[in-house]
Amino acid sequence: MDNSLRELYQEVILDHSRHPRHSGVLANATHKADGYNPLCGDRVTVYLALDEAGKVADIKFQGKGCAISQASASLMTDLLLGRSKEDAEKLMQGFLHLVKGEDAAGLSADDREILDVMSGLSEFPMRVKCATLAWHTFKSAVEGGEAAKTE
Amino acid sequence: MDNSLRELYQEVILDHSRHPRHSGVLANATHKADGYNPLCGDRVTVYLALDEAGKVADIKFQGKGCAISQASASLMTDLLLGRSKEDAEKLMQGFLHLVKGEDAAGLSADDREILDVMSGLSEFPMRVKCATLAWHTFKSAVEGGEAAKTE
Amino acid sequence: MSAAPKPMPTFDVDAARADFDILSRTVYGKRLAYLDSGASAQKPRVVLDAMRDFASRDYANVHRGVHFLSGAATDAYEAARETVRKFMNAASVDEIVFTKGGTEAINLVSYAFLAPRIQPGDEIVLTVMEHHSNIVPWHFLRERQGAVLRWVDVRDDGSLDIEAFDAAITAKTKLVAVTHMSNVLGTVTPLKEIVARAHAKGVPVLADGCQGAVHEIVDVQALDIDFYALTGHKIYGPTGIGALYAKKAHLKAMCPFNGGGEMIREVSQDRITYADPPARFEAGTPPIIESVGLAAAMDYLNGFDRAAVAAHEHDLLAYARDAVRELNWLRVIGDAPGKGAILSFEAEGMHAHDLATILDREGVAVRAGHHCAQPLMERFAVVSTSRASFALYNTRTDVDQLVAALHKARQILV
Amino acid sequence: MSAAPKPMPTFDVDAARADFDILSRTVYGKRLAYLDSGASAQKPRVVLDAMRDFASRDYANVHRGVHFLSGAATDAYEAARETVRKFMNAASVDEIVFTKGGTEAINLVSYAFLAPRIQPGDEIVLTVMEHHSNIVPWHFLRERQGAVLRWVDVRDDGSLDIEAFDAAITAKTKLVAVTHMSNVLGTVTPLKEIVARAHAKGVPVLADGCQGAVHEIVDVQALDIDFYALTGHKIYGPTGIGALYAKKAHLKAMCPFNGGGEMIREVSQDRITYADPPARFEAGTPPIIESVGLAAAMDYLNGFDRAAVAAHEHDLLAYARDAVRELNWLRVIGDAPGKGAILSFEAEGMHAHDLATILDREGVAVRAGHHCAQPLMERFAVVSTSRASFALYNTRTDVDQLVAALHKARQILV
Ligand SMILES: Cc1ncc(COP(=O)(O)O)c(C=O)c1O
Ligand SMILES: Cc1ncc(COP(=O)(O)O)c(C=O)c1O
Repeated sequence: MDNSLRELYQEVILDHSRHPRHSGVLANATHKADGYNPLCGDRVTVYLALDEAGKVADIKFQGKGCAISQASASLMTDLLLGRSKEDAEKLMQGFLHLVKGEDAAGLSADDREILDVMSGLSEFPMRVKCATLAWHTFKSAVEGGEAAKTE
Repeated sequence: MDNSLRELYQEVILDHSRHPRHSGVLANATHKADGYNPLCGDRVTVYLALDEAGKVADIKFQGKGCAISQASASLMTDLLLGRSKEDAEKLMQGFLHLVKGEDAAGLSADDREILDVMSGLSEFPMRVKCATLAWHTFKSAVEGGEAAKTE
Repeated sequence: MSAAPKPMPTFDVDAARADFDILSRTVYGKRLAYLDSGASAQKPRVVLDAMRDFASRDYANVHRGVHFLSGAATDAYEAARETVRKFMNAASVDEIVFTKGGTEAINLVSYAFLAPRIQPGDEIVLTVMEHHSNIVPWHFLRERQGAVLRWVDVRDDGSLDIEAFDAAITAKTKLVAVTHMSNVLGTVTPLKEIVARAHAKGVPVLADGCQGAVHEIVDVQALDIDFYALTGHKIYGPTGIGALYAKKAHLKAMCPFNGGGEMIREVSQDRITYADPPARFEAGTPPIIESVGLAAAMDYLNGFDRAAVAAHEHDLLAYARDAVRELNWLRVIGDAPGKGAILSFEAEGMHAHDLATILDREGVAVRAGHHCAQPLMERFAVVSTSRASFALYNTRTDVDQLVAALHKARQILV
Repeated sequence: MSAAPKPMPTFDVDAARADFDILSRTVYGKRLAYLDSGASAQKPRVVLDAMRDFASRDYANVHRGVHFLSGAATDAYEAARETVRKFMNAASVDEIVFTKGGTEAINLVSYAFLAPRIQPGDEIVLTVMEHHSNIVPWHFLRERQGAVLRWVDVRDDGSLDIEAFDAAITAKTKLVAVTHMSNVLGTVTPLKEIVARAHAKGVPVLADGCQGAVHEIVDVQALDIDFYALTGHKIYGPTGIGALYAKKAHLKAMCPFNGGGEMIREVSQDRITYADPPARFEAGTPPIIESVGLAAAMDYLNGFDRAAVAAHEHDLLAYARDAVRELNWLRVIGDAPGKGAILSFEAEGMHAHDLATILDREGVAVRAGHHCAQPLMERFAVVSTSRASFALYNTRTDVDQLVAALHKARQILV
């Protein structure tokens, strides 16, 4: 069996996709955005509660999609909870570099360790968009909620 | 020099094209049609006076075009004068066969001898339409005058 | 002397496979099982050779030249038109319009035939299994001119209910637009019957033959159909070319679509007249080299006993259908009687994209997604499916490889 | 250490000729002097190789697949888009739309940009030297929507009078549509100046670059131009492909043109939304193999010192111009300063078609006719002209052969 496949679909990923953290609707959301990948039909909605300081006080997502997109959304919500907007932006940039196999030096050691489960994606360029959908949607939620997509 | 060229542009043809017979407008025309070759912009107008018996009592043409199209129109008017519609139709079919290098057995020996100057065209398939424009225009004049063209 | 018995139609798939260089390549070190011909077919060497030879020996622009190469190119282009005419058994080459593909062929009908005839409330009948290329042009007429789309459902097995279809055709119907073969379900529609029903009500019929022309024999005269669209790249030919068959009377009545060289009769500053069909609809330099490739592809396909090729493809489908029948975690979508060699399915606990990724690493190329047929996805309440589509060069080995890979995917994902 | 002096730009035409197999063929036993590249250019071996290699190794449909070949094909297709972007120096690949050719690129602007913005009486400014492809789409808007065409004349030498041009642009003008280089006169228009004048009045500019892109350096950002159309087959690439550059803001505001797969976002039975540019304008399977060929052609051309190629072509033109200057029975049409390598002429007592037929038998391929520029023929009061057009692979020998053949034609015809 192909090692890069084993790495892509490692247990942590499958667990996140089967049992997503922070899944559901956020009643008191201050921000919200819908994401859509027209190539495969995958959807995700990201709900955010930003506090006055611009910190992610709460976050949830709802979506339908492949294991990669679901796991990525789940991991993302885990990581973003409690972060400032600026921190989140940096995290996102680091993540985008990571999944494309580029230099993700911007990530802290802790974040890097957590996100490392997704680094196998760099071997699967055609699936990168599955992983970034939730992040792009988070970003457009923060920026005011235009529909996000990855094509 | 290429023999087939010499044959195509033989003296009779050039003479017809430089000094076309029956050129001009026919005041008492009973039939008339315009012909146009959109590929090169050549034009010809054929004027006919058909008598009660359906015979070509008079014929003239006016046009602008290449040596082949002018010579062909000139030759045609020469030949058609005095013919019945049916004869003219047969002559035309024979001519169309001849210039395509097909069997022109339908032509009388006399007609064949006259038209033979155009048989060199069969070596120049891209120019056949130049030669047939006047004939097609004659035909549409007889048939009531829709604009003819060869494309 | 007694006549020899007529030999059974035979088709030598191994010999055919040898015509396609790409089939002997590997991906990730694995044998390639190319099961994505429904998206686009591979091209045999004769097609690539024909294009290359033509381009390096006889090429020039067509039509307006009197020089040798221009004549050679024009002859080749018009010979290709004759090949397409024969392929569809059209009455005349003047009924064949070359287009850039199947999508453009349908848009041509929409812009040049239907749009000028549509009043608000006029209806267009289509089925829920149409490809977007046979949906979006009609949505345009809805958005822009108030046309109404009348959608005919399919049965749960993917087959078309001709009575329901018939009922959808009313006095308001201006066009029936229907696929010859569904690119997802494989369903082959009863075109002849559809045309008869529609014509009985005075309604013209367009068939989207992008899949149908590859697998079925097309005879536009026997069908008495008004419009038939096909595409080069699915029929073992090049990209960048397709063809529309249309009845001469329709073409003559149609307004131009794209404007440019070759499609005019005369242009001045304040006046314009248009050329006769098919030139009227072929503005600009046409896909000349591609026409040569398309003709070579049709010749290649017709060089086989078409019935034997069809039998081969149906055998593959049956073999694959049987193989997956025992997988109780796999649901096949589309089981219409007489369907063509396309197998779409959903696998429990496996998203189509994850599945396709894993199959890919096993050398198996399938398509995953909505297959440009979103209304059909809605009809079957799925977001996407996986699709294996078979061509003349596929074998049971391809199917075995697919099934083995499906098992591996399940191991990994479920 | 002193720097080596920068070498003079050089261009080895014999080496270039060897890249084109067709140039070494004969016609009627004569050496081929191909002087019809203005109609369509020949294709170097690298272009044909690139297409064939791609088709026999990496081919599949693009975009919607996750399997290996689909990824390889998508990469190739998008890399070609990047090559075109670089070729025109566009700011973003999202501003490059692949079309079936130059004609379709202009029609796309007409249907998707201008048509929805045209009210009766609105004006479109164009020149009398436009190719039908940059005339007929605007005639459509006249016929269908009451637009008014404002024709700008050229001077007797074929050059554009920028002041007259400027004067034609009014408050009613909705678009300026102008050729970058005339396919009959060879005139190169001052695009930058035109754009400046038009923009000063708030009017967007479309350049027909079908000829210009072959012979001039195109920098859409430096020009600040709104739309630039080019075609593959004239730039040493395949038929069946062209490209439109358009500013992102325009593309975003444009409605779709052809409808089908790839250009939608979501389709249901009663609703449709469209994809972002450039996908919105690329309905259906695009010319995938052709995109690879076009990129190879642009790489081929840019592999030379473009200034040296231009100098070579201008030298040929000057050489030919001098050679015919002494023929008092020959009238050249188009002598604008800085013109490109196209020589159109009328010969006394010789109709262009008769002349072309005789030249052809001498191995000389020229075009005869109205060159899809009937308003220009009217302007110069001719029915047709003969046209010799030069490409990078032409030589003085080609010109000598042309001149010798002209003399022979005169012997025969006059
Ligand atoms: C100036 C000009 N514009 C437009 C065109 C049309 O381009 P295409 O042949 O790609 O349709 C041509 C060539 O035919 C041309 O020379
Ligand atoms: C049924 C059907 N119709 C239309 C099309 C579109 O044809 P093309 O890809 O030539 O634009 C396709 C394939 O993509 C198809 O499968």
